[in-house]
Amino acid sequence: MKNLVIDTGILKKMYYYLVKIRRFEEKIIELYPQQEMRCPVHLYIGQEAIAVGFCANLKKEDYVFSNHRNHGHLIAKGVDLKPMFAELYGKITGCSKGKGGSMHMVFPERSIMGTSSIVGGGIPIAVGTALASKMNRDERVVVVFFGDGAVDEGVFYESLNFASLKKLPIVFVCENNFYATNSPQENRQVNPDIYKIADFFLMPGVCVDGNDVLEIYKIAKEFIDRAKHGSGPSLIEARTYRWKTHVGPETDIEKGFRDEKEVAEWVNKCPLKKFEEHVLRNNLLEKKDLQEVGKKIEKEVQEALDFALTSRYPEEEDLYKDVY
Amino acid sequence: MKNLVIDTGILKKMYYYLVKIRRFEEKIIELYPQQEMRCPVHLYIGQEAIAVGFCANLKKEDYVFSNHRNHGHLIAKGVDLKPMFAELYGKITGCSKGKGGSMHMVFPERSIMGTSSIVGGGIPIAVGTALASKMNRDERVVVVFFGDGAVDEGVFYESLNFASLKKLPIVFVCENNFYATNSPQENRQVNPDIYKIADFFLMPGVCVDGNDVLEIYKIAKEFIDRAKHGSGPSLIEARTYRWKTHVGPETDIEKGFRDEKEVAEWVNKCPLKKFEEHVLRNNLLEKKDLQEVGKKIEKEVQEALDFALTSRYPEEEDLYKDVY
Amino acid sequence: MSWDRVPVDLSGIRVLTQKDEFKGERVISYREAIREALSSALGRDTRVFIFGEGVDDPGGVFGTTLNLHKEFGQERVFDTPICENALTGIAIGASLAGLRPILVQMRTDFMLLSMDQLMNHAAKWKYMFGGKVSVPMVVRTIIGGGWGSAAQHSQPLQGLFTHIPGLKVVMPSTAYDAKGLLLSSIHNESPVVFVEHRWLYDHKDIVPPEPYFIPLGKGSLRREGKDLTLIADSFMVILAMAAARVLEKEGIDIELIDLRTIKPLDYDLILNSVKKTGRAVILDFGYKFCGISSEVSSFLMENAFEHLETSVLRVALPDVPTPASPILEKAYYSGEEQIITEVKRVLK
Amino acid sequence: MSWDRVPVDLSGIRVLTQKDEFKGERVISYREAIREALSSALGRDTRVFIFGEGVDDPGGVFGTTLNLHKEFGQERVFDTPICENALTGIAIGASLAGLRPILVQMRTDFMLLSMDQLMNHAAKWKYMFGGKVSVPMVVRTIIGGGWGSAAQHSQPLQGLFTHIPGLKVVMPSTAYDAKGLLLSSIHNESPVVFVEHRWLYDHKDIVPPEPYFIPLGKGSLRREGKDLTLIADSFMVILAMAAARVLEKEGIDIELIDLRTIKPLDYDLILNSVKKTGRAVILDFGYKFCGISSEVSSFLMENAFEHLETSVLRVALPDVPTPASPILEKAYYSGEEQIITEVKRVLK
Ligand SMILES: Cc1ncc(C[n+]2csc(CCOP(=O)(O)OP(=O)(O)O)c2C)c(N)n1
Ligand SMILES: Cc1ncc(C[n+]2csc(CCOP(=O)(O)OP(=O)(O)O)c2C)c(N)n1
Ligand SMILES: [Mg+2]
Ligand SMILES: [Mg+2]
Repeated sequence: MKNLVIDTGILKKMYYYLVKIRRFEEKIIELYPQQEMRCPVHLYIGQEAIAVGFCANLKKEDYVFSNHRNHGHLIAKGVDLKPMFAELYGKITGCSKGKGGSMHMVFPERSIMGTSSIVGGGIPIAVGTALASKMNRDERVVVVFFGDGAVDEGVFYESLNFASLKKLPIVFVCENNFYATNSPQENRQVNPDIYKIADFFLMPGVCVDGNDVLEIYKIAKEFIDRAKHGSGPSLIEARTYRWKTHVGPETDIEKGFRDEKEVAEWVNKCPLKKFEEHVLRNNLLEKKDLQEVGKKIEKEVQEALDFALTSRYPEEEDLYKDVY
Repeated sequence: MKNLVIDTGILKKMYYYLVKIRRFEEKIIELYPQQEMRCPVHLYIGQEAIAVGFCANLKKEDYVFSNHRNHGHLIAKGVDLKPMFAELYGKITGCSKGKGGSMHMVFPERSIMGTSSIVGGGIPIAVGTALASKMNRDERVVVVFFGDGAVDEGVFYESLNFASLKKLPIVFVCENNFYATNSPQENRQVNPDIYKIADFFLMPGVCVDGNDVLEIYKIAKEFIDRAKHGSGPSLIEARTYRWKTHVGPETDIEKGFRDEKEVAEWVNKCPLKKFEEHVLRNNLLEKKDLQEVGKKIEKEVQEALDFALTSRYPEEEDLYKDVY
Repeated sequence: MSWDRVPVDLSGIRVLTQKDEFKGERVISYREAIREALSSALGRDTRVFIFGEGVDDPGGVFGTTLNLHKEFGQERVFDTPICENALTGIAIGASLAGLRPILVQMRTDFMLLSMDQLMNHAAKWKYMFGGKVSVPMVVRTIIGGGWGSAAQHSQPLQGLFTHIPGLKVVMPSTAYDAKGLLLSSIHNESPVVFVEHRWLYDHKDIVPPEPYFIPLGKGSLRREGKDLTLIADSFMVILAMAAARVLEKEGIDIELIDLRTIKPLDYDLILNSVKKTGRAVILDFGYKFCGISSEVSSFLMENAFEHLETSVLRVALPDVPTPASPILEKAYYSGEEQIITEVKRVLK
Repeated sequence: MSWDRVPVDLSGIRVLTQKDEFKGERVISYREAIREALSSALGRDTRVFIFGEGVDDPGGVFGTTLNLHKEFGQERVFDTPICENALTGIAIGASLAGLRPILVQMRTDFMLLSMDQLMNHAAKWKYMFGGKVSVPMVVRTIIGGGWGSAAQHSQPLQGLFTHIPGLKVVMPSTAYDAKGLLLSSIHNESPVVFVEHRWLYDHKDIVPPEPYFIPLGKGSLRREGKDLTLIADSFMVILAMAAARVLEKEGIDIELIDLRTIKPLDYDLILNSVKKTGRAVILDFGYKFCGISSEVSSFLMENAFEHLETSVLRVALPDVPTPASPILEKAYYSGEEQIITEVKRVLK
């Protein structure tokens, strides 16, 4: 696996998504102070490699589940920016018709069946889709992303047990960014090595550099294939770092919540930079390729934003629709 | 530890409790068909060694928590049979004044602070008392007994994590009798070795023959001492077998719920028989000692029963008391 | 069909009042009716599956799932770990992927472990995503204590379920309804909590062998009368019918509404009846405080005040946990006498 | 003391109506009042401790626990894993061992994960054991959404808590009450769910620096009037007071009851007021269906029917999950206009 050669098309695609997530969220940071995106936003900046590395191995039919910090997973899974921006603005054209906001996005066309903002909440739901895949024998793999915080919750263990007991086609991806809101992992978990829990549930568990998209791509490939071929679930702990504050566009430095040095060290391990340096150094892609991607995305972001801004709001009577 | 010599006083005491539990429940089996104990009873027969081996290491002040199958734990912790029988008969002299029935018994004088019939429900509560012990620096150790069924529940993992994170003085004792009601362990758990979960939560975990009271006594001593000395929690899986049906005085054989051979094999490993054979063979106790215990208990059981039968019922207006 | 009217009778094993009308019809129990609905759904629709602790065991959840695993395979009827919250989430996920899960929770008390997935997730999933996805799933659960089941094994929690927008809550009182409402629940696009009552399992009723559907959200007029409306759910319907018989002898003519579905409520049926009788007593087999009886009463307060002759009263479980002792347990559960007392209070 | 009467004012930052009476008194915010109660309890009683996700973080739970860990030590004010069910059980255990735990749940929605320990255990523990043990613990929790918090981060679930026998539920609307009720909750022998409202944190009021105790189960008459009684809890009290001012100008004289504790309810206060005015509108910041407004309405139905001139109406949250979009969110929450409309409907 280590020596797997990733073809140029995939490299380009992954770079495209890395930058797309970054630019989308940078736009949020730029515009959020205007107070027109009136919902809490949990930014994924700094963690992009994980979503991208995994989703690059998935088909449209494969399910992805996520949590409150969901933008990256949706974009990497191929969701268009238009309904995402529109959702942030509370517009009727939003992917959830304005009812969900940032934390609750859906896009069935890409097998995103909805994201929960309850810590750990999406995990058993993801297992349920994996159960359906198995019952339907349709080879749709499930990837569920969650934070280190979700490992505090009992439902995480219940879900691992059930998935392994039934050998379901699911990959559990814990994005360990060492914090849940402002609580450091050591305030919450006696064992810092989350991936080790996989042992008990008799599934493979590995730890990976969450900022190295190529490494992630390879590991993801291995375990997604494994799931697809009926060998059951696995757990990947991807260690990474959130650059911004838990919620909102600021950083924790201005707020004095986190150590400046700690943040700086991780910013230096930027997953985009890491990728760019690697592909250029090894002549896998050219500078021009990268620049093109940047331009393309800039246009997409602007168009999506325009779409959102010119869309209309829901009507008051929509309040009562969609309950049942 | 293996070579620990258990003194005669303790051996006698343990035998006393082994027989006391057995006789108490045999009396229930005898009288239950009269339909005057009007509450569900979950009999502990076959599992006595576990309660006895652990509680023989505890002081009055040490807390014990239990579950729906609680008779053995209470008796081993020194609770008098009178309030227990009275509780089964729904009398006002019952340990819970008739409000709890078999599954919900309390005896603060022996640090039994109440038992829950929700699977796994008592575990975090036990952890809470252990937290108080630590905060109060009062060396009160906690032992919490639960079934293999509780390992299915997320709250079990939450509790292990918290106890280990805070290094609390608690011993988790899983009585693995291989069934939860009629569900065999393999229908519910991917890993049959429950004790192995301790690894992940960075605490010692061991498996012990749940029918060997001497073995249990020694292991219990080790881990209770450990807890008392501030070294934190541990998990003991004691493998045993329930002779009777999940609830009620019958067996699963007449009902056709379990394999007759399986039951017979385990009945043959009777914890009382095992103890008797051992102490007689090794001249640790004499036949006469054992017989005396038997007689004493017979008398106690009869007195307790008389007490219960002659006690009065609660008054109707008691229904509204004790809510707040 | 006239089951809609008066299929309830309490004389010994339940015999129908309008005997002649149903001559030659098949009579089965509430438990059998549920099993038949499940069997029919499994047989007709490959998307349906049933899971939960003990569904394949020799008891078969009071007989309601007995041997279904043999008939339809272990893959579609299976035992599970005891992890209520995950199981409920798994039902949601499976339904999002196009299946029709039926989760069985042997005692409603255990559902308190799954409130997060039920209330934060199942109830909100469709709304939160603007209707783009939905969660067609059924949680079958069983209320009704007795025999010292006590505080943690006797709770009727339907009041909680109805409080949360997005859930439908069904409470059948007869075998006929149990089958027809369960089939409708399974074929519904919303999450449904289907609340059965232990004390009804042996009750018998005419139940057609073929599948049929009783609409959710529609109550049933069980008895026509002019003096007072009893509005009841689940086992309380049985008590209400018994009380009505006794009262009839005293010249009091009771109208009886069986709510059938407690969320959404059949407001029209309630309103029309109370407009006619001007008097009502509400009977819920659930806690009184912030319960179904409160909701129906406050609905009448808001919408029928000018038609009411006097106060609407409530009969429900007292605001205390369930005790174990037989003496206390007896005092805890209302019988038909209490209904009769309240009816007379209203009529005085 | 006259805080009992009219400490609520909405003109800009809350200034008290009876200004002169309180000259020289100290005015602090609801958030500070809560912090002060906690600090006072920690200082006076070594059995008290506070725990929950984020209680020691730089935000300090909207400032209510700010730096308490520095003042009283990390052992008595500590951050926890995110495992609501276990934490609630741990609170029960600690209280059984003689401590006085205060568990903080930042959003009430998250409590749905802990319903088992709260409802199956804390609520029933004393009763189940015939009063031999009790569970003095407080769960502080925060309602009130806004800014697109949406369906899973905005739920007021007090209706659920009150449904279950054995829990007390407190909902302070002023800084003065927040302190006095929190201290009483901590020094109470029962499990108390203490429901704070985010939108009140900046509201100010006169708050004596010394500890004081407001009895649980007692409401407060915030305003005397003769035409109609508004019965409100939490933030609805603020809206009610604003509505009363507007209505006053139109010659409508409102009496306002602040429930303060919603379980147990202060039945006498409610009854006496409604007997006097003959009209009532109930305002609850919670779901309508089987909610507090239903309970109070059905109580009036049962006990005040003959004193009522007309229907009692309810203003509460609509029976739908909370939407995110600002347009829908605005439509979702009632303002004083809606209260005024309902009052006028009653008076018509
Ligand atoms: C059950 C529950 N408890 C608490 C919260 C509040 N909360 C929102 S996000 C969060 C931290 C989650 O941390 P983690 O899972 O590590 O994800 P991250 O934010 O670091 O990506 C918390 C505690 C919640 N949403 N759900
Ligand atoms: C939360 C919950 N779910 C289901 C039940 C029903 N129930 C009662 S005892 C039991 C089995 C428990 O098995 P185990 O923990 O192994 O204990 P054992 O009866 O074998 O001693 C079950 C499922 C319950 N009491 N609580
Ligand atoms: Mg994190
Ligand atoms: Mg077992």
